[in-house]
Amino acid sequence: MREITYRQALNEALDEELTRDRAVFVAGEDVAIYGGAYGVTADLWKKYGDDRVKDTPISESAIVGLGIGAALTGLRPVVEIMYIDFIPLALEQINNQAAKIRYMFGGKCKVPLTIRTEGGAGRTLGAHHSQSLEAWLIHIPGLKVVMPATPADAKGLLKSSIRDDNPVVFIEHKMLYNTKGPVPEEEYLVPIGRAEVKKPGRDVSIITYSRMLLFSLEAAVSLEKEGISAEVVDLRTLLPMDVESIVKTVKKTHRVVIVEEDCKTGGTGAEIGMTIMENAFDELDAPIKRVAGADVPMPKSPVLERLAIPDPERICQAVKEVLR
Amino acid sequence: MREITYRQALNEALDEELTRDRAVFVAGEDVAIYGGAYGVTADLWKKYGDDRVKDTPISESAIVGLGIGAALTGLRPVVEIMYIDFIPLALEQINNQAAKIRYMFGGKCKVPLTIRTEGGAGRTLGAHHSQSLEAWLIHIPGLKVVMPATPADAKGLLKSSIRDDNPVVFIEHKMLYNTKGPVPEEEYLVPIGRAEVKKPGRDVSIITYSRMLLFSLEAAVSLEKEGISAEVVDLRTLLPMDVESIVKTVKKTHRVVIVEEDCKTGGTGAEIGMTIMENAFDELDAPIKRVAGADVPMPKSPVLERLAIPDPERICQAVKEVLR
Amino acid sequence: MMDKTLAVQLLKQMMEIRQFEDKIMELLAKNVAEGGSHLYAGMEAVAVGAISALRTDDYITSTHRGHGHAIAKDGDLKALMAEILGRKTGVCKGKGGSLHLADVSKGNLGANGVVGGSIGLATGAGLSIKMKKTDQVVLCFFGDGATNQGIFYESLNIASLWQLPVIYICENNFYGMSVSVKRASAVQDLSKKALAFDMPAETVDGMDVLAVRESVSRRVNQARSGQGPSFIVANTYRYYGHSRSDPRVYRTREEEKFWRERDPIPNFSRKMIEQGILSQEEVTQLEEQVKQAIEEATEYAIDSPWPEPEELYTDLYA
Amino acid sequence: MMDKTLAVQLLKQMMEIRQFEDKIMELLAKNVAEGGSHLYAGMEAVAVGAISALRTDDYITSTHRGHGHAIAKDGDLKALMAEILGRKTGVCKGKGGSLHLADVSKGNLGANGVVGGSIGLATGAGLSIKMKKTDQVVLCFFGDGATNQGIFYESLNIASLWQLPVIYICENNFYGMSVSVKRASAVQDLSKKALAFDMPAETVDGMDVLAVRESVSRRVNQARSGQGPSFIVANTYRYYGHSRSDPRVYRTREEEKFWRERDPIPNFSRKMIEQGILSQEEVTQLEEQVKQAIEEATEYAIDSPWPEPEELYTDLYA
Ligand SMILES: Cc1ncc(C[n+]2csc(CCOP(=O)(O)OP(=O)(O)O)c2C)c(N)n1
Ligand SMILES: Cc1ncc(C[n+]2csc(CCOP(=O)(O)OP(=O)(O)O)c2C)c(N)n1
Ligand SMILES: [Mg+2]
Ligand SMILES: [Mg+2]
Repeated sequence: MREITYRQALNEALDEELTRDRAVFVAGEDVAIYGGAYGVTADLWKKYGDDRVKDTPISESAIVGLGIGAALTGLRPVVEIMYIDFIPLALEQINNQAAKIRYMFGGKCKVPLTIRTEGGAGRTLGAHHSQSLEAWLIHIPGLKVVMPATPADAKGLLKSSIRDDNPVVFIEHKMLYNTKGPVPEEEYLVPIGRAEVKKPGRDVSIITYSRMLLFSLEAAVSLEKEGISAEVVDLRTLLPMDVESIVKTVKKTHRVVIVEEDCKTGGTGAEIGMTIMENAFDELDAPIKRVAGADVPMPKSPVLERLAIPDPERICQAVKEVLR
Repeated sequence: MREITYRQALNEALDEELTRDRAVFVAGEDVAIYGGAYGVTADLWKKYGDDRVKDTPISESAIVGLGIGAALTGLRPVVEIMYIDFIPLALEQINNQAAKIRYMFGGKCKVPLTIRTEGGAGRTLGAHHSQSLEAWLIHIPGLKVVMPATPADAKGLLKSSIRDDNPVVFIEHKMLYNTKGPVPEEEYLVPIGRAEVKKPGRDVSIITYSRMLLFSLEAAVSLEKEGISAEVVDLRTLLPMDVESIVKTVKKTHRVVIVEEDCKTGGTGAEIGMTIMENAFDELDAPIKRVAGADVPMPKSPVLERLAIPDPERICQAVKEVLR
Repeated sequence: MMDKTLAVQLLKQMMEIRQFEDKIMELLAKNVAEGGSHLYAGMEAVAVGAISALRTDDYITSTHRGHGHAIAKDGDLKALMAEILGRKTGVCKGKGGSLHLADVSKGNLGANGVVGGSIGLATGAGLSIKMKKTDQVVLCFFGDGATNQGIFYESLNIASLWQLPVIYICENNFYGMSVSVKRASAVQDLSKKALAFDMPAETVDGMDVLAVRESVSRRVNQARSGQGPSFIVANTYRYYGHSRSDPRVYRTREEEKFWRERDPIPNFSRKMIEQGILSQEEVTQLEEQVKQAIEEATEYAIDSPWPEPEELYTDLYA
Repeated sequence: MMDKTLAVQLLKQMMEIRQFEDKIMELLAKNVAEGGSHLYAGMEAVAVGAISALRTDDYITSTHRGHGHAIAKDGDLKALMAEILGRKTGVCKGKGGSLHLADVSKGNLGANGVVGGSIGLATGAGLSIKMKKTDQVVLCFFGDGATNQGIFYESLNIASLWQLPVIYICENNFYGMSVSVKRASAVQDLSKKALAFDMPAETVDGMDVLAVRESVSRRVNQARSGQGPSFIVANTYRYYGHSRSDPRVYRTREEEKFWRERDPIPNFSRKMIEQGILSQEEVTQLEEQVKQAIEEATEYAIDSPWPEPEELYTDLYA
C-alpha cells in the first residue's frame, strides 16, 4: 500500500468530503491562503475557493459559534482551532452550545459540526502551544472526541467525523504530521468509537492514544527483546470510549499501563483507569499504572519538555513495575 | 456555637478580609448594588464603596483578566463568575494566564487571585445554570481548587484562599447557601489541601465533597440503621488533593464509594479513584464505585433533574454493592 | 392606512406575551412553575414588531428572556407553557425549560442561558443562508448587557466583513440584571458599537411596535437583497424584576412609572382605536380571547405528564 | 533640538532589536535555537518609541512577538537570549521561552502565546494603579489580528468606563499571520474600533520612532494625570515571515520592498546625521557596539547550562 503522511491523509479526507458533499465547508485562521498552520488544508482554497475554504479573523469563540449556527441550519462545517491551547477561548460555545443544543431542544435538531484542532508537546513552543486538553472534552456529554495516531486512522476518522451528525472534536498531534504510514487509495471510513489493538501481546496491556501510541509501540519492541509481550491498544476515540475493547485486553493480560501525554491529575487516563476498575476489577493482577504528563505548564526548555511527557523508557519501567 | 448560613459565612469571610487587607477587593457582575446573584456579597458595597466592591460589565473573560493583572501588580482580587457554567468564557485566562504565569516566568512573580464561582443542580434552572465543572479545573496545574460543603469550611477556606499567594478557584454550591451550621465567632482559617472525616465509620468509605457531602451523610445515617458503618470523608479541597487522608480511610475500611455531582465520564471521581488505585490498591477488598451525575446536559424538568444527580438512596445502594 | 389583520396580529401577540408572562409570574409564586424565569413583560413591542417583519422561513436567535421571541415566532402557547413547567409535552420535551425555548422547525434557533451565547450562532445561520444562496435572513436578539461580551464584537466583525444577512437587535432595557448601562458600558448610545465594524446602525423606540416593525423591515429588506447586516438598538424596559426575588433597588419607582406610562400594549390599542382601525370592543374581545388561550395553555401544561425517567438519556446524540 | 543621549538610546535599542532578531534567525537556521520565534524586525520603532515615553516603574504587556518590547523595557540581552534558547540563565530560567519573555521586576508583565491574551492583564494592572493611586501607566501592545479577539473589546470598554491609565497600542503590520487586515477586519482604519468605547484614538507612523514616541508621550501624560485610556494604532511591517517556514505567499515582494524602504533604523540614523545630532561615524560605532553586545549575549546563552531536571517541578506554586 502507498505510504503518505498524517498531514496528507488529513488533507485527502477534507478534499474528498468537500467534493462529496456541498454542505461541507472549512473555516478557520489561516486555513485558506496559507493552507493551515501545519499545512493540513494546503491547496484546498485554490481548489474550492473562498466560499468553501474560509480564512477567519482571530476570533475563536465566534469561529465555533459560526460553525454551530451553520450546522444547525443544514451545513456541515469543519472549523479549525489552530492550537488546542486556544480551545478554552471557544469552550463556552463548545460546551454550552454545540454539545447541549440537541438535548436541550428535545432532540429536534442536530449539530453536525467538526472542530479540528491540534495539540501536544515536542516542538519546544512553551506553555501556550503544547497542551493536551482532551480530558476537558471527554467530560462534555453530547460531544464526540477523536484522537487518531496513524495516517490511516486520521483519514478514516476525519471522514467519519465530518459525516457524523453530532459535534466532534477532532484532535491532531503536532508531532504526527510528518509521520508516514500506509493509507488505502480507495475510499474508506474508520468508525468513531472503536479502539484498535495495534500490537497484540500476552503479558501486559498498554492503553494509549495519539502520539503516545508511537512511544508505546517503541516501548513494546524493547520489552519484547527482554521477553515481555505487551499488547498495545490505541483508543483512537476517547468519547465515546470503547469499553468493550478495554475490558477485552484487560481480561487477556490482567495488567495495565495507561500512557497519556496530558497532565496526570484529572487527565484522560483517570477515566480509562476507572473504566477498568468498574468493568474488570477482578481481572486485575496488579494496580494500574499511569504514565502521564507532568503536572506543570509545559516548560520551554527542550531538556525540561522531554521530561514533562512520557517516553518509551518510562513506559518500559512502568510495565516492569506492574509485572513485578 | 452560633449557627449561620453558608451564605452568611462567606459574606463574613469577605467582609473580614476586606477590612484586614487594603489590597483585597471584590469585582464581578452584580456584586455591588445587588449584593451578588445569590446574596454572598450583600452590603459590602455599602460598607466599602465602589472602589473596593465593583460591579463589572458582563465580560467574564476580561473580569478574570483584570483580576490577574491586578494580582500580578500587588493586589489580592476576589473576582466572581456568577455561575460556573460561564467559567468556560474565562477559561483561557484562568488556564493559560492565571495558572501558568508564575511558572512560565521562572517563579519570579505571583498571582494571588481568588475566583469565586458557584455550581451545581437543584433549582431546575436547566443546562446552562446547573453544571459542575470542577473536573476541568483540577486538570490545571498552578491552580488550587476549593469546594467547601459546610458554613464553617466555607468561611475558613475562603479566608485562606484570599490569603493564598496562588490563583484559587473557590466553588460554592447553589443548594448550600441557605444551609446552616456552627461557625466560630472568633477569627479562624481552614487550611487549603486538607480533607476532613465528617463522620467516622468502619465498613466503607464514602469520599465526596460539596453538596454531595450532605447526601452522603444522609445516606450514612440510613446505613447506620441497617448496621452499616460508613466513614464519610469531605475532600474540601480538590487541588491539591489530600492523598494522605484518602489513603488513611481506605486502609481503615477497604471499600470505597465516591460520590460526585459532576458528569461521571472524565469527572473528578475518576481522579479520586485512580489516586486510590495508585496509592492503596492492595488495601481494596472490592472495586471502587462511583455515584455520579448522569452523562447528559442537565435537563430542566424537575423529575429528570433529580434523576441526573446522585441521591442518598443511590448512595446507599452503591455502598451495599461494594459491601457484597 | 394600516391593515386591520396586521393590527390584530400585532396586538394579539403582544397581549399573548404579556398575559403569558403574568401567568408565569403567578405560577412561580404558587410554585407550580419551578426555577427561574426572566419575564419579557414591557418589552413586547420589540419581539412582536421585529418578528412581524420576517417571513416564516427566516431565523431568529433569542436570549435568556426568550418567551416573547418564542411566542412571536409562531410558538405554540401550550407547548411553550408546558416546556416552562418541565413537562413531556413541552416544545423541548421538558428538557430545555424557560431558558432554552427553541423550535428550529419554526426558525427559532433557541433561547440561551448564556448572555451573548447565541450571537455567534446567529452569525453562523447567516453564513449558512449566504452559502446556500436562499434569501432568508436572521434576526439576532440580545440585551444591552450582552453588548459587553466578546463574542458580540467578534460576531459583528465577521458579519460585516462577510456581509451576512443578519440583523442584530439590542433590546436595551437599560439594565443587565442590576447593572445599568451607565455602569456597564463606556458608551450610552449603544448604536455606536457598530461604528467599530462600519455596520449601519440605528436606535428605535422599542415601546412602539410599529416603529420597531418599520425599522426592522427596512433592515430585513437590505439584508435580503444582499446589502449585509445591521444593528438596531430598541430602547425598552422590563416591568418585572430580573428574577422573582429581585427587590429592584438599582432603579427608582419613578423610572418604572415613566416606562409604565409608555406601555406598548395600551398605547398601540389606543392608537388603533383613534385611527379607527380597531374598536374598543374588538380590543376587549381580543384581550378575552387571549386570556382564554393562556388559561387553556396553562391547564394543558399543568395536566401534562412529566417526562419518563428513561428520557434522561434520550435525545443526546443524533 | 533633539537630545543626543536620547538619539543614541533610541537608535541603539532599535539596532539591538534588529540584530537580536537577525541573530535568532541565524540560530534557528542552525537549530541552535529550537521551536518557533516570531521576530520583531521591521517594527523596532514602535516598541522603542513607545517605551521610551515611559518611566521605569511603568508597566508594559507584550505579545507573541515580544523580543522587541522586552529589550526596550530594559531587558538584559544575555538573559533574554538565554531564555529563548531555554537555558537556566534565561530571564525566566528557561521555562518561558520566546513566547513568554517577562520580567515583572522591570515592569514587563510578559509576552503571551495567546493572541489578545494580555489585554485583560494590562487592564487589571491599570486598575491596580488606579486603586493604589500611584501615577504609573500601562502600555498594552498587541497586533492588528488581536483586535478581532473578544477580550480586546471587553477590556477597552472597562478601561474607558473606569478611566484606567492604560495606553493600548495596536502594532498594525497589516497581517495576522497570513490573513490581511482586509480579510480579517470590517474596518481598515483600526482606530475606529475605539469609537465603540468613546476612547480617544489616533494612528501614527510606526516606522518613525519619534512620531511614535511623541504620540505615546502625549497619551501617557493624559493617563498619568487621570484622563484615562487611549488607543494608538502604529502602522508598521514585519520583515520576516510569520515563522521560519512561512513562504509569504499572502503578500507581494513589491509590498515588502515598499516597507523596507521605510526601514526605521536607517531612516532615523539618516535624520540624526542630517540634523547634526549624530555623525556617521558615531552611528557606525554604535552599530559595532551593538554587534559586540549581541555576540556576547549569544555566546553567553550558548555557553549557559540547561535547567536541572528537578526544575521541572519548581516555581509552580508560591
Ligand atoms: C455569560 C453570562 N453571564 C452572566 C449571566 C447572568 N445573567 C443572566 S441575565 C443577565 C443580565 C443580562 O442583561 P441584558 O443582556 O441587558 O439582558 P436583560 O436581562 O436586560 O434582558 C445576567 C448577568 C449569564 N446568564 N450569562
Ligand atoms: C488566540 C490565538 N489564536 C491564534 C494564534 C496563532 N497565531 C499566532 S500569531 C497569529 C497572528 C497574530 O496577528 P497579529 O495580532 O496581527 O500580530 P502579528 O503576528 O502580526 O504581530 C496567530 C493567528 C494564537 N497564538 N493565539
Ligand atoms: Mg438589559
Ligand atoms: Mg499583525
